Amino acid sequence: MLNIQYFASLRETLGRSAEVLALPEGVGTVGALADHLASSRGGAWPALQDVTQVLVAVNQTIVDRGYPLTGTEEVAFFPPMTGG
Amino acid sequence: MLNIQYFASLRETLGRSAEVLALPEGVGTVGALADHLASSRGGAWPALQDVTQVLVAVNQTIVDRGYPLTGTEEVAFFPPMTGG
Amino acid sequence: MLSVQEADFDVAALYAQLRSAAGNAGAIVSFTGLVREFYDSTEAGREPAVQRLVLEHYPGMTEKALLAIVDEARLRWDVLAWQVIHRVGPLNAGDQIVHVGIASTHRGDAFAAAEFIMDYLKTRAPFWKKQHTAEGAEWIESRSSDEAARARWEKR
Amino acid sequence: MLSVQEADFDVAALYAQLRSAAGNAGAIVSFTGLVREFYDSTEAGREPAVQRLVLEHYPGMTEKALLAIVDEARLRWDVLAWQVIHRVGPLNAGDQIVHVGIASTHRGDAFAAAEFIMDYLKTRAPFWKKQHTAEGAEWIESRSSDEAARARWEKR
Repeated sequence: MLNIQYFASLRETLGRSAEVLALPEGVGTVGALADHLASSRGGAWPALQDVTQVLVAVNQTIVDRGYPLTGTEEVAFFPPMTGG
Repeated sequence: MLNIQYFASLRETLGRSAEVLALPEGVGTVGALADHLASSRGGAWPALQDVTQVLVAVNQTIVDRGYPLTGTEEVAFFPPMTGG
Repeated sequence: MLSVQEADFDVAALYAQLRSAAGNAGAIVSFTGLVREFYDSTEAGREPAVQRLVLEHYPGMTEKALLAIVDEARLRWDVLAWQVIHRVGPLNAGDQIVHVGIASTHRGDAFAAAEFIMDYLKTRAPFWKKQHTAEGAEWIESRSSDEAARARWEKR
Repeated sequence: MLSVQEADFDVAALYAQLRSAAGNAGAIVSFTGLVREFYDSTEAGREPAVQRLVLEHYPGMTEKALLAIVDEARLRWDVLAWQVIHRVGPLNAGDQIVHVGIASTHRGDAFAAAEFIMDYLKTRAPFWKKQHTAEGAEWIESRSSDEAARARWEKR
């Protein structure tokens, strides 16, 4: 199963902080997962597709949208970071 | 009168830390003062003429050898600085 | 020494620890970030008074990202001892928010490593700030100047 | 705050003072220099153990030169509060020798001002170090790397 997490403004926009999800049929990359959530859920979810405003980490390392998923990863979506 | 000071290794080389001196006849610049002390005293005093190893300050500001003297200045000779 | 914590930190104690751990260091550089009363807004002319700042982070990844930044700094420069402390949760204006301490043989390395860590921390470690003012709450947007500060280290 | 003094200084108290004087600062950078046990010799391969270091200075000019360096830093960067402390007289290995503290609105200015002051202090303020080792006493020679560190600020 995928363990998906949402942080900060994105968490508020989506109204969700985390979920556990089976890898959807035909989804093989991080970008495809974002597309799937956007199209299947509608509402605020297309926000995930904005590559400049939403970063993705797989197993706690930032990755590109082409990064492959096998269905057992921790996937996190979040806005650009503002620490320090 | 000139108030002349010598610091650090130069003070030890010359065996003198300070002296008060009337501006010698014909001496109008810092460089001419160094030349005068070197030629009139001999011994270790030609060390003053080494422009890379001896810096000069007039009234507590570093100056070039061409800086003019009127006879009332505080003149300091010292090696490159090694603070911090 | 790495810590992501809600509690405040004691810069005096951190300096004493770093000096003690540093061995034969010649240089100690420390950076401390404070919550400013007025926060630069991305909208020109608006500088709402910050009454409170809340720091969110990504537990686990935050520590991992910070350690990766420190490791990169240690590859580039001579680092004899180091400290990275970052607070999370609610903070008020004037509060200490982040601390980086570096001990090195030479001052150039200590300055570079500390500044490098801060520049990467700002843009590569998963922290997010939300400011609460009289006008309401809003997430602070990332700043291009922070990304530019980080990017200049790539050229070396 | 400028001080040339024989006495040791308390970095904890200096940080507290700087934070208090800094107003709405977002960044505090501090540099502390320590006497290293082994000092780089200008002769390759020789690194005599420093047992004692004696710092000589030029009273009056030293303070004047340090203030000029700080003034230049304040022209170049946003400096909300500053401290420069330099010790003179006898020092032992591990002792604190110099401290520069800078409070600024932004971290880039705080880092730059502190490093600028240190680089100029090393080569433009009248201090001289004599080291005393088992082999005897010798004046420390100026290092071209220190002059190079200072010179790079001219290009900006």
